Amino acid sequence: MQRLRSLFVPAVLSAWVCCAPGLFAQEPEAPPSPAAGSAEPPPQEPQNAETPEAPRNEGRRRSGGRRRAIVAIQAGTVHPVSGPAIDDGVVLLRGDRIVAVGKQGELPVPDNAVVHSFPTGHVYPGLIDAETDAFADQNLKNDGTLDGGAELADGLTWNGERDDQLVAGGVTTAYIAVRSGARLRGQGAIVRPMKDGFELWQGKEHAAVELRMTEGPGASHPLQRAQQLEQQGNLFDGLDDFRKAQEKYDEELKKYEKDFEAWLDHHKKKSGQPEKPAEGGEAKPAEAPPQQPGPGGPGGEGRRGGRRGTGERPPRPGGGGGEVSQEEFEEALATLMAVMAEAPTTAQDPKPAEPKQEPKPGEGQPNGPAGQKPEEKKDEGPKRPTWPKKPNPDPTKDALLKVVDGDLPLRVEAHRPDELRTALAMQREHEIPLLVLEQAYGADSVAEEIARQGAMVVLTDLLPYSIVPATVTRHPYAGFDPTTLATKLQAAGVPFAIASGKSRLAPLLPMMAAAAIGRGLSEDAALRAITLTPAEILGVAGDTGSLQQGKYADVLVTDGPLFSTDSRVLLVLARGRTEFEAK
Amino acid sequence: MMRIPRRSPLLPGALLVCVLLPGAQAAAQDVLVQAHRLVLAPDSVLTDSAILVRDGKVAYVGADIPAEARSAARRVDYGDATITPGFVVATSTLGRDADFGETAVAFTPDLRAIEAFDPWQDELKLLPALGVTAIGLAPSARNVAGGIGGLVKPGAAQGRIAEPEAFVGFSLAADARNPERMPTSLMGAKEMLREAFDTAKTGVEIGPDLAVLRQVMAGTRRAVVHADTYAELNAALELSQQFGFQPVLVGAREAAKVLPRLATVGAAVVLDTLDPEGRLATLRLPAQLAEAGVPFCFAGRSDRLRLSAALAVRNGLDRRTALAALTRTPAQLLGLQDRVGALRQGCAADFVVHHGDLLDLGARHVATWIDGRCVFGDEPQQARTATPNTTSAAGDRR
Amino acid sequence: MNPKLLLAAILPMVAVSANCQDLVAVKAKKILTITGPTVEDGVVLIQNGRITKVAKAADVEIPWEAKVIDASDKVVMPTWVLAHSEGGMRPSNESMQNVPWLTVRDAIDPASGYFENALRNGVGTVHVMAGNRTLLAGTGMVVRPAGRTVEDMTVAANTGMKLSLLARNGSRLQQIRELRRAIAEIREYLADFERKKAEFAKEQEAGAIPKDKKFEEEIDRKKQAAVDFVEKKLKGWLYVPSYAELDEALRMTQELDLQLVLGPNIDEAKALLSKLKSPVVLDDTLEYFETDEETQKEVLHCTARLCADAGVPFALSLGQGGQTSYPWWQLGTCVRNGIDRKTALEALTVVPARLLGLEEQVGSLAEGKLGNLQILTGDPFAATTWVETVVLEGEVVYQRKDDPRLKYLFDEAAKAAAPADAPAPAPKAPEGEQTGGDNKGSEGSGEGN
Amino acid sequence: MIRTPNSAALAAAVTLALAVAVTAQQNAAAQQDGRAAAGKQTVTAYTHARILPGGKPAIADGVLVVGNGKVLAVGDATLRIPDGAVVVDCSGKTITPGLIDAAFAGGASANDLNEQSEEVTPALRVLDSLDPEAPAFARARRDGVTTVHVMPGTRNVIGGLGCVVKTAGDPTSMIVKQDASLRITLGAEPSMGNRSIGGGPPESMYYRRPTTRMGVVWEVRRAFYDAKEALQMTQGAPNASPPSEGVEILTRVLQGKLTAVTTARSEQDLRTALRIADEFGYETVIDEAQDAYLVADELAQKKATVLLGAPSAEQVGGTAGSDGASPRSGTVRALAERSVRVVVTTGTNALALPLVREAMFANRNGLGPQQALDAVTVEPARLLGIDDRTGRLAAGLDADFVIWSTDPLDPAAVAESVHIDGNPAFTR
Repeated sequence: MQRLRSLFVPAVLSAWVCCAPGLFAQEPEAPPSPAAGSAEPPPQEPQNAETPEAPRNEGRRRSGGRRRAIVAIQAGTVHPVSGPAIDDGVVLLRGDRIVAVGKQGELPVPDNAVVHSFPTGHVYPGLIDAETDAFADQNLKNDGTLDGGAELADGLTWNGERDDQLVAGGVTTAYIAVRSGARLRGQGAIVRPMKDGFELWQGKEHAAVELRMTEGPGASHPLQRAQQLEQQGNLFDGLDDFRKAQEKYDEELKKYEKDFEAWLDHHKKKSGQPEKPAEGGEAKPAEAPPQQPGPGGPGGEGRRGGRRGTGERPPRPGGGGGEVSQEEFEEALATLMAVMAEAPTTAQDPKPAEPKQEPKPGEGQPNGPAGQKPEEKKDEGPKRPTWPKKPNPDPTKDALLKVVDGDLPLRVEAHRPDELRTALAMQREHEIPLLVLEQAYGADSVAEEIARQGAMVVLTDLLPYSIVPATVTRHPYAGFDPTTLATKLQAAGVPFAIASGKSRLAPLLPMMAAAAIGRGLSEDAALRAITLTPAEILGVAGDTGSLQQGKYADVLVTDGPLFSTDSRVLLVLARGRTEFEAK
Repeated sequence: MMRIPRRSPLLPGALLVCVLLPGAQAAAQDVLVQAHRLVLAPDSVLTDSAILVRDGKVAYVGADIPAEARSAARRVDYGDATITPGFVVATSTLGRDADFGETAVAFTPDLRAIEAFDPWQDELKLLPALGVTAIGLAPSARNVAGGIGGLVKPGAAQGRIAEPEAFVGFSLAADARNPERMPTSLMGAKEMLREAFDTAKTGVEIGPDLAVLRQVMAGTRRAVVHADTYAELNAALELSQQFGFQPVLVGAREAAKVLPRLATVGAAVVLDTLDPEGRLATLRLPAQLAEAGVPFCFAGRSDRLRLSAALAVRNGLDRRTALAALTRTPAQLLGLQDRVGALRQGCAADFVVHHGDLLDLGARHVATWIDGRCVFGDEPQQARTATPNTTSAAGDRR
Repeated sequence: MNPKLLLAAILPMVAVSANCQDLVAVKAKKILTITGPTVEDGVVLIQNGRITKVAKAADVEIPWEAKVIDASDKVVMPTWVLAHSEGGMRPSNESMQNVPWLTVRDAIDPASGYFENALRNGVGTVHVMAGNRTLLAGTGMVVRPAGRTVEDMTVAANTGMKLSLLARNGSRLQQIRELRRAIAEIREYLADFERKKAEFAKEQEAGAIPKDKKFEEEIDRKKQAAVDFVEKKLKGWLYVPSYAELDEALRMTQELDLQLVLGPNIDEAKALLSKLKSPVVLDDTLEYFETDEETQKEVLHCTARLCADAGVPFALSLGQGGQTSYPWWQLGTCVRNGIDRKTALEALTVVPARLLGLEEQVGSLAEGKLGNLQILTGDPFAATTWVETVVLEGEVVYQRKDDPRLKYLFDEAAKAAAPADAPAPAPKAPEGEQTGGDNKGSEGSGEGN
Repeated sequence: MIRTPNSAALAAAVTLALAVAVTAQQNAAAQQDGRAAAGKQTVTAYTHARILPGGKPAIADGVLVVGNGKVLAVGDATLRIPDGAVVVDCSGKTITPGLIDAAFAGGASANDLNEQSEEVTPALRVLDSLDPEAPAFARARRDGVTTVHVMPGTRNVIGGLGCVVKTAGDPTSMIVKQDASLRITLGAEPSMGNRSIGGGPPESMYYRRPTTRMGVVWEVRRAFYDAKEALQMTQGAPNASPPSEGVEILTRVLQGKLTAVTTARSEQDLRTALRIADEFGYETVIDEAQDAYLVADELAQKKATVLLGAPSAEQVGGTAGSDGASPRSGTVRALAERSVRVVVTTGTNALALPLVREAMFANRNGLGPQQALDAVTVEPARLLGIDDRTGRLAAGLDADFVIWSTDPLDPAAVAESVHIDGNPAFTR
């Protein structure tokens, strides 16, 4: 459907991908800027950095990063990803943000800076694992009862199996999903792995809806598969009705309120009571309780009021940052302005991509005993209004509405070309703005189509022969090779990320990218596929994914090129905190 | 950049095309193979050099090549690529365990594995694409004494037997214990072998089966023993000490528990190819073995040989030993180091060509040669001075 | 009985006349009062079921009419208090998941071997709750393990709503969601009820409804207990099977009046434990091994120790069979994991009493409290100590010399061995043993989550 | 009395050790580091401990002197501590010999404990299946067990040879006794898995005897009959060819050179075990013996030793539960009253607790404290014929000992450190 090409979808997509406050929105287009930009202004940095900070101190105490000294990481080569590699480069950090990136000697380092020097080392942005099952315990992985409303963020634990390996391998951001057998298998979460735990990325606890759209490698007839896949399309059936029912309910509630007032007024008049305008306000409790349940009580099922304060959805502050990062961003920006002579002036408005229809806060409540009939009045005049019946709650539909509205990406696991085509057809038909294809082994033949529709791909199983052993030739997947797929997607212009898929493979993320290099991908593209592209796919490129001013201080330092087998990780900083340091 | 393979290297069709064309014309002629980096053996590397291949063997290396032979030979120049000896798999049943283990009886040391060898087998055809140029064809681990293994090689169209009898295979591993026949337990398996060796040692009249055991005790035949857990390894080591042979232990999952003993007994280890999802202890085992001075190589999933070596390197193994574990060490363990596993004079001209160090997965696999013929990948048609085709220079911006 | 009656202590209604049965004097070599100092060579006086005096023998004149229990070579201490138990019912779980209207009162079997065993171990107060395998399982009650009818046994009824996060089909997320949903449903019901009430008042004011009419609708009987629970009038007892559910449990405690009952396997949530403010009840499995995935080495964890390290007070539970059914074993487990004796003793006495709101009644020996005490042959921490006598509210309810189970286990064994010609086969499957097996089974499957 | 090693070397070692070892733990670490070199020469004195030496009354304020992997001296506070010895103050602690589990079920994978292709496999050695790093050994060490007797499984009528090993150490040096016992199993277990006609393919090797208790006994009887015959033949004709290894092992039992351990749980099996032993004139140790209270007099009369499995349990768990035994808490007392030698073990009962707790329960159920402790130290050592190496704290024996936080029969007791051959095998 051509409507897809209409305004809405591309707008959401580009907003999501760039997702960050205006300053960084053009970043993909202007890669060379950081090096150049940071190279010239710094002379004034030290003195400027001192003065403007002072007045801000009071208001920002809790965000922590205040009087922290600048940390400078000097290394033989700095790979900012957003621009060309810088020989003898330096990265300046303060608190949890990057202050500047440039060449040693050109970018002045303040005297009081803490300097980490790696004369032969390589500096990269923290890696991003666009799909892993880390922090999800076995229980969750085998849970076939998941549905679209299941929030995986609730089920994450630090089970210590290999979870400490993520950050030790340089992964500072990871998207968690589980490959359970369920069709809609919950909402994945973005986490920040740490050496002894993890934290949920605020505002990204529910980062995507996971859909399994494949029957796996079982030998099945293509027609049979087509039929099955067709049925998958019914996922969105009734979504409009659901939305309408919700809207109708809201209207009915308002009407009830009005009618009830009228009903009271009628009787007051009849009984000669003066009409009290204040009554209108009093009517509120009648309507309020079911929508905003008592103090501290969460609203609809599936919503945890207690956790995020209210049962209502928090306003979306520009996708990437979430509320906290918003504030921190301001701070980083301020720092930046202090450091840079030419301060970026763009205000950091929350991203404009407001969904068309915000689901009402009261939705998703279970079916209350709404049908209680108020006693009949045989009086003429207005009739006693009836309490409207609440539509059945459906957490899955709630989630899918967000998908259709572009609030959440839909991540579809589809393997074979026919499955992928069905997924793409679904995107067209239901105008899904954000579609991410997982494990798209057969994407080779549909790469153009993927590119045309603006879908994105997360590649896993890149180590040689990890889907099917080379010796098994009769397997339906024997012809699929994700290692070469990367090159083809690159050629077709499809944004793709390389992901581990499993926490036990997390330390091998660079090796996976290297395997793609061995099959023809360029090193730059491979590096981007484990840093900036996944950040874009996850909608966090405003905060991480490259070494740029204002982004999180997520830094990986290795003793050799990242793709060399025996390179060791020397240092990992995540938001400025040392998470790993080689002894 | 220009030479990205036009077809998937895995397609058998491509394989045949590549193989048959040069194969036909090169049969009689010497071939001079040049490359920027020529790894003859892990510790012997030539730069901007060549080897002369004659009758499927390495006839001369580097400066030893006589001038007239050099000029007469057909030239194949791989530019700035690296040539490395082909991979040798120490033990394998080529995916057909059932064909290489008698089920009814557990003690069959006089069977010959090569009798079940099918030179047209599919798996054999895939091996060149994986860099494998020689395989120790072994009886399966399902029998306590499985039989005699030999050396086979993949070829242009069909495989061939290179050495019919090289070693004898035993097994104390869980596979050898079958609840439906004797032995069902490790105690029983060890007792079975102990008794057999004892009879072979002291018995007056012995059959052909025990004669094989005698060869093992005499040191004329290598004993390859499947053993994974401590108890199995312990049993194998005890037997080898009692009857005086140096075992090659296959599997050896818990080799870390018997490290010092392995060195004292002079045992070697054939590790299962590494699973990237495996336990860290397993991934670190190669480095531990190297440190203890125990020779080891990889066998198992042949499509993971290169990955296993790379994983071992990532987990602390030095690159030299890792390369040896793919090439020289397995040849030595089978007693065939003069035939395969290195590019020395007289060795088979089995080698692989990569752009870069094959232990970096970023290095592209260009070609595999077996017995002096290119059986996989590209053979440059004429000598070229240099190829700008390095991975780092390859651009991606379109 | 009024179901809303909370913690109504039902004391045995004894005859008014002061006959000698009302006055009991227990002479002891040592009295462990728990809250007060230990009294050597002391006397406990109990009148009408209440303790009137705990003092040194020299300072007390025992009234002539008092019935004297002479334990002057033994140790006297309060009976144990169990804050959470699934015992005394068979089975303890309803097959439906959401049954908040049920009460254990209808399921308790006074003749159950569980109560017999409780007395044998010196337990005087048991909070019986539905099992851990039901989402919203209904209300519990506090009983004393002696009596012929449930009424006889009742100490306090309607003591709290049992909730459990133990995943049924292996799906933790699902269980968490179902519980949230169940609670949200109750809230919604309540809100709807309140709305109707408010509207009624307004309509009355406006004259739509006659002034003399009363709001007649009542809260659904089946929902009453659940409504009390969400209105925080009734405490919830939430079973948290492992570390993975603790996060959610903590979230719930912020909005509800919840008492957490922690299962084993909580070591992963060490950091979260310290966020707990109120005391927790620990499952009877206090120690467990965990194998490190990478090294395959086993590490021993002790839940009591983890709580103590996190500064969380705890109450102990007793198992229904095996070694954890012995109080001395549980106490010993605490001590060998580095918890001091006082804390351990309190975890089976005053802490659970406080959690049950019965700190003025049970858990220690002091004037005014119920005359619940046990006479031990020695130190309560020693394996060789036996409960000689149990006195509940001044009445002797257990004596070791009359215990049929101990006779079966000890004396009959000795007897059977004596005459070679005696063919009488020992009873192979006595009732008590069957109970033990049964309990073991349910306990095992409970842990097998 | 105290064997003093080369005093110069000692002095040197001691100065070195003293520099490092300030507390017990540091000392332990030092010993571990220098296990090969310096550890051999270090003499350590553990003072002010309550010492339960085994077989003797407790020493209230005792001293244990250990060196070179052996116990050098045990005595009260008056014992002279050798010059230069490292002194470890153990006030408030209790020291006992390392415990010995005479029927230890762990240490090998369950499938490898029995060779199921035959019912009578006397020549098989369970030692071949042991994994010294099995978690079961680590647990045993943690609970103060320093020596275990491992036997083949109970699925064969005659399972094979048991061995005695220490729970830590170099895999070869940890072996105390290679062929310590021959296990015979009565009851229902050996029949399990064997099929009667119609129960599987007739060519299966499991189509065989025994499928009943009678059949089990018949297998035992036949095996010993063959052995007896072989014995008579070799005695008659010294030049006859030696019997097969299996038969030879059985003849060793008949000659009293090898201990037979008969696993029998229920009363009928207990009586059968005694009867068969009588019939062929060998002595047997009774293992498990849950129903021993029913045959206590006979056991006393035969002077049989009983390996009592898991006295804490009030029922039998696992596959053995179907044997029909009915364990009673009074059993230990019934046996002790008749002076039957009782060795407390963990055995095959799946409900067994750590050995020290089993001893505690034996004590609770009527065995005196010293008797209860002897039942897991002195008695098993004597039974297994290793009392010249371990089981007591006496000069010249292996330095296998446990430092407990309090009396080991207290439920609160933990092993603070466990030493095997003088080396710390476990430290809390």
